[in-house]
Amino acid sequence: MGFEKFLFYVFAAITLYSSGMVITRRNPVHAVLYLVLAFISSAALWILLEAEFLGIVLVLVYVGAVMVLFLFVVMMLDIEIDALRAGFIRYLPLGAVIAVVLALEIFLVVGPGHFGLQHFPKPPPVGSEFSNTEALGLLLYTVYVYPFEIAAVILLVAIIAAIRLTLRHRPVSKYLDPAAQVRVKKGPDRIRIVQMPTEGVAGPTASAGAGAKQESTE
Amino acid sequence: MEKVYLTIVLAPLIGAIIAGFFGGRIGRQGAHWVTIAGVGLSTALSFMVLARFIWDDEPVFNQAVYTWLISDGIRFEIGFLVDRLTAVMIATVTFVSLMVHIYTIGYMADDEENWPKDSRCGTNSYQRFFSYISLFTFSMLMLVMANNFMQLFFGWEAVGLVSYLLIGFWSTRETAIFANLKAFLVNRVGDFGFVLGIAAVAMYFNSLDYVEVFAAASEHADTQVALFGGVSLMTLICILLFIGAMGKSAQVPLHVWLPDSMEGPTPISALIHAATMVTAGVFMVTRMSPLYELSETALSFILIIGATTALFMGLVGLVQNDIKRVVAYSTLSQLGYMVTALGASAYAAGMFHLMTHAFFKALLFLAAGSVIMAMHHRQDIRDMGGLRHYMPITWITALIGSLALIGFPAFSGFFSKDAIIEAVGHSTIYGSGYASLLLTLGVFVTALYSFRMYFLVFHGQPRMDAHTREHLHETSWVVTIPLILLAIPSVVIGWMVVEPFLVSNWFASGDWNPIVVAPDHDTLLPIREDWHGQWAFVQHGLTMPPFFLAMSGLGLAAALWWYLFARNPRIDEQLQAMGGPLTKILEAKYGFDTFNQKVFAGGGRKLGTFLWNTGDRTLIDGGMVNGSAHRVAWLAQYARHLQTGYLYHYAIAMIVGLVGLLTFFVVL
Amino acid sequence: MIALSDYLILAAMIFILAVAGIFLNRKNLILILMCIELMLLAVNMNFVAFSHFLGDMTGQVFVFFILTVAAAEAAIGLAILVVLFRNRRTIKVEDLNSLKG
Amino acid sequence: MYQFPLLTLLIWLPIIGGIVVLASGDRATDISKWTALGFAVFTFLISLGLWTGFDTTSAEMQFVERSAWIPTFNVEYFLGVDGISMPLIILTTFITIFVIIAGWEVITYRPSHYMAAFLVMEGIMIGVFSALDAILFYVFWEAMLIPMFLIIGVWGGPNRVYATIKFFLYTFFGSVFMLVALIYMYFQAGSFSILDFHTLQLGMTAQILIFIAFLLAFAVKVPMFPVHTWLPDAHVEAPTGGSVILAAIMLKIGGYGFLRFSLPIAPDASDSLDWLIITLSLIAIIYIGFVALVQQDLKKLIAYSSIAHMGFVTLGFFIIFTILRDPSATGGAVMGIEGGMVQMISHGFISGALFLCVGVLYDRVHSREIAVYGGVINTMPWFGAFVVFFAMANAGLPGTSGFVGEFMVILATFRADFWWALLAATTLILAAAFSLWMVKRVIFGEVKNEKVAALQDLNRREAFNLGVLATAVLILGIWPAPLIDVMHATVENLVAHVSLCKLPAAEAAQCILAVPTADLGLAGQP
Repeated sequence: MGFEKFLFYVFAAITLYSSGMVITRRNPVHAVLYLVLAFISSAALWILLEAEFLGIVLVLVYVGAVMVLFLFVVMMLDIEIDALRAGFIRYLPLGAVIAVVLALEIFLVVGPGHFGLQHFPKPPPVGSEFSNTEALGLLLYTVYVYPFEIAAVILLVAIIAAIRLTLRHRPVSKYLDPAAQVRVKKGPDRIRIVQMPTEGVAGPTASAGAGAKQESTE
Repeated sequence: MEKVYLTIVLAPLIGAIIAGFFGGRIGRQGAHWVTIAGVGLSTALSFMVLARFIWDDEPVFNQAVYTWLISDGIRFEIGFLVDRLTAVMIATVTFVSLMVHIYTIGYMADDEENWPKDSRCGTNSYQRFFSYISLFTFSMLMLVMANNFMQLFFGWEAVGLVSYLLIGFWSTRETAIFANLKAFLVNRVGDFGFVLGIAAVAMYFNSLDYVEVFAAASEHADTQVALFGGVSLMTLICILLFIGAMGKSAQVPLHVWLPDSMEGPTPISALIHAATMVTAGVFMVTRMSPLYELSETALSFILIIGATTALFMGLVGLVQNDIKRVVAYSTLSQLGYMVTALGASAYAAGMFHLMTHAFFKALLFLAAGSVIMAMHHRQDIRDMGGLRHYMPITWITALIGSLALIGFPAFSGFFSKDAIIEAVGHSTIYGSGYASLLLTLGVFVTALYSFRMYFLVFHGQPRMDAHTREHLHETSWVVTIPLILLAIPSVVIGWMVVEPFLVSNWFASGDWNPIVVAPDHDTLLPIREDWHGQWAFVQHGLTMPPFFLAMSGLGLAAALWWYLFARNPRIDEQLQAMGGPLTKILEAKYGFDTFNQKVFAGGGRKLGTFLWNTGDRTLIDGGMVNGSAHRVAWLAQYARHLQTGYLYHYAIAMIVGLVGLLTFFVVL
Repeated sequence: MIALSDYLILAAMIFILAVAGIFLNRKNLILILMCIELMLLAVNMNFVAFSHFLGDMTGQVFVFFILTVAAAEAAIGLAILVVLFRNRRTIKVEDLNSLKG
Repeated sequence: MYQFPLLTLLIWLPIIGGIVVLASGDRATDISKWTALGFAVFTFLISLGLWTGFDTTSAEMQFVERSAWIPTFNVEYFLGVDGISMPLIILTTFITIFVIIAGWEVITYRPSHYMAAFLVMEGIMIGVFSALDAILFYVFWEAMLIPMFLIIGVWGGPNRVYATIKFFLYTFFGSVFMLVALIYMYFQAGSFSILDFHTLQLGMTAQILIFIAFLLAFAVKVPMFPVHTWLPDAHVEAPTGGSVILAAIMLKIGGYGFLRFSLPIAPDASDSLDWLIITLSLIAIIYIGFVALVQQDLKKLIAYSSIAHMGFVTLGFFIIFTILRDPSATGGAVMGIEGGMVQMISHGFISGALFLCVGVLYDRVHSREIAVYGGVINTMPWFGAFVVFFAMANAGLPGTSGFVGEFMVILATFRADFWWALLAATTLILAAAFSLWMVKRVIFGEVKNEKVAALQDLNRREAFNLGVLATAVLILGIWPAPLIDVMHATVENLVAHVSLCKLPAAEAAQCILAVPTADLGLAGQP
């Protein structure tokens, strides 16, 4: 058992264990943390597969950004954990059956019978001068430059969509609207002429008269 | 000559367009002058053409003006065939039309009174009327000058259109717009046959040109068509075409529209429903004589239909009290005479009667119109009487017209009618005996109803109310001049043309003979052989039964409605009471109207409602269209429970489906 | 030596765990989202493995795009979740049945 | 050889115009209306270029444009016109002008959107008539439903939702079968070119299935009995312009489809199933004639009359097989198809004009019930004159365009069978009956009520519309030769093509039509 094999089994075991924990923990915070673990160990496996760039990206972007976002949301929302966990046992049998059937079938296909070493021999390790990042970059910026651009647009759309979805104007918060300020025109926007009832000098007499009336009604 | 013929046709059309579209701008004067100028030009040129045919031996003109379209090797053209037959027709048509135009100035002078106050349509109705009659003249000329079946059909329908417009001219009258719809539809029934006839011609001759078809006619004399267990092609074509003629020339049973058409203003009754349009059928059959001669069955059919119309429609005329309807039934009866002549292959006699009838019947109608004008648009002859004192010119001209109508010796009608009766008597085809008998009896009936009307209107005591009587006076010169101008040919035209028409076969010019008669059908032959001039013909006529019948009819009419009526004004009603059921039948016009109204109009509407409700709404829409929608909705009632709205149900379903698919691919 | 099948089986097991997770945590939207992330991880694992064994970089490019899209998806998903929670005061899937037929 | 892409211009110019008008919005309705009218008129003027540049002696496709579109499936952007489609394109551009003008003042709700919808519609319909690639055709065919759906659904009457859905489902139902047939033929021919389909040899079973698939699509569009019931509903609910386009052009697309697809692709199936079409056509003529007679709603009446008239079109198209089968027949097939074509063009003018007439009344009184009217001519004499004229044209009066097609079809039908011709000719009576009875009740008579008494005669815009259409009807009736000349070569070629058996050699025994002498010597491509 070579060192590579040892590493594979260690990381594979960690990945499976943490995946299992993700789906069984009661506390979502724990689940997210286990998910992070699963991702990190997967990244290690990818590096084993000489996909260094993707492995690092997985850690940096996925774990660093997406999973943190998950964590952030989970912590931000006030979730009743117990209620969410209800019915866990009830559906266990069905889930188990489906999982077993699925597992059997997949193993039938992807087992060593079809994808063993005799079918797909291990490629020779690339030399240290080979840069996975460079090779990937060459491909991305030449052949896949349009999909790459589109992916960028998708991200932009996602950003805008996420902002738009979660944005809300709190009525209590005070803020300035520069657009509205720019649009101000002369006339009604700047000055408002308010009609006020004239307070005549004869006011006191009128009130006196009213007072007299009141008195008379009394 | 092409330019001349084009001018003849187009001058009335241009007049019609100007009067119709710019009526408001050119005013009444402008409208009647422009149309009269147009028709006058046509008349002058038509007479010039006729004169050249008579004296200068003008060659037959047969030429296309333009190609309408060419499809499948058949050329559809607009073109003119002008031979002597056509020349006679255009001269008659334009002359009568011109007279009617002039007469209309007087008749329609106060036309706005016929319209409700708020009608914007009535303001230019005068101009519109002139436009219509000019348009009619154009259409009729297109019909008679056609050199092919398609253009014939164009003219055929176009005169129908104008007739429709004119019958319904006073469109606020319910009766008028009922009558014009009826007229158009009944004519359409005829056209239905006509168009099939044209289709048959096109199929077997591959041409619609008269000359080509007639030239090839004899080749198809023995062609059989597998219909009704085998029928001769010629019989089929001829009968189909004749169905069109039955509609247009108002033969039984398609005659029902003509009496109703009297709802239109009187000038058009004279022009369209007496002198010209209704004779289009007669003209058409004459034109098609090369075809009709090849089918004895068709001739017999024509003979029987014509004779039936001639007598039985005349009988209905006896019980009518509306002055125009009496003349209308007389027209029907006379059309029957013409058609019978055609059936007996005496086409020349038919044309002869067509021509004389055009003059004297137009005259009678215009005289009737003159009376109606004087009577402030009251038309019941029972309310008239004694008018001869007030309207001498109308009286005299009406008398001339009536005498010509009953065939008084030496009047125009005498020659033509006598020739027909004699020709039918010589005919040997199936039904000729029946026809001969009916026509001879018809003479008596004609004299009886004509003079019944004449005596009731012009003689005896005036029976109108005092107000009307005070205003009775002779109508203006625009009315009387046409009367006089029409009265002259009504008297003399028979004398003038009997020889060329009947004896010397004047219609043939060069090697073109428009009226083809098979030797064994030549029923005019005895007249020709026996011809010793007009006097001899008249003298011969004086010894024949038709003359005695006419005179006895006249005498009986005089006795009943002149002599007895003066003493007993209720004689008319008593006579009709004596008639009993017979009068009932006549008054019901043999029940044709009731039958059509119930069976065709009512039945059609019922059938339509049934088809719409049961077919469209219940079966197709209810059953198939909305039905399937309802089935879907019903199914969805149950299917909708599948949509729980819970995300995890969908997710689970998805996964189960995924597993299923995977199983399918992996295991199987 | 580690065979391709080993990676594939590992990926399949992660995937199956994720599927099972959806069943078990069917009421918790956040966990469902996390399970989807796990599934994507499994898929990516396949891509990377095939890319390695076939010597074709395209697989990695694909993973790159999947990561991009998954990030976008996670962002929007979470945004929707936040809005949902703000409006309904719950993220219990049971309460979200406006689409019930 | 470079050729100016006239057809592309014709298709996309109105669509771009529609987008421009849509973008201009309703802030300045005058500008958007004039823009729309400008685009419509300009498109019409350009389409006249088709007429002047058309070689009437050739049966080939002209103004051809061909470039790859979806190379994977051999789908092309393939346009071209022949004598059958060219007149229909000009009819489309011509009628659209009047539709735009008719909506000028009447449409107050989002007028620019209304105009834009019609412009887009125009482009799509031109696309349908000029597409020679089956998928391109199908795309235009289905796209056509969208603007129409909106026109009826947005500017329609009270029951518009029912009508639009019925309209949409009906037409959609038919066209999916067509798509299946098109795809099947793609697998047989290896291309989506309609011209390749024409020369494709197909077995009898395949032909019959293809024929039925096309029949379902086109019969709905025409519409033929018994799939006609969407038309009256759609017409009643549609705004005036929608009705005009529907009757004048959309129905023609069904007829066009028969000529472009059914006849040349499946001549043997057409031959063996012609009795079905003829029966349905005759039912349409008579049954629908009676149904039209009893309609109480003006638009329904005209809609039913459209169905009856379109029966003549299909009759003319399918009567040819009986004539071709008869060895003694001396022609007539060409006349049947040409008659059907003329009938389509003429019906475009007449029905369009009649719907405009109804629109004129509806704009004033807001009712389409015949019973509401009576004596309209007393207050609207010019309008009355137009209605009488168009009703007469509808009844097939000689001298109007309505006569030409009917006459030719009856002539052709007579060659096939006397009894069919007899039944077809009943239209002379029925069409006159329902048209003129309507005229009698609506136009003539005494002024029926105050609404009628208050009517104002045509304004300049309406008078222009009806006047131009009346002129077109008259010109076509008095001199149809130019129209026939344009289509003559194409139709003759089509008949030559259709009269040959297309069955493969193994089934040649079943051929009723003449067997082609050379191997697949299918008389060129129509």
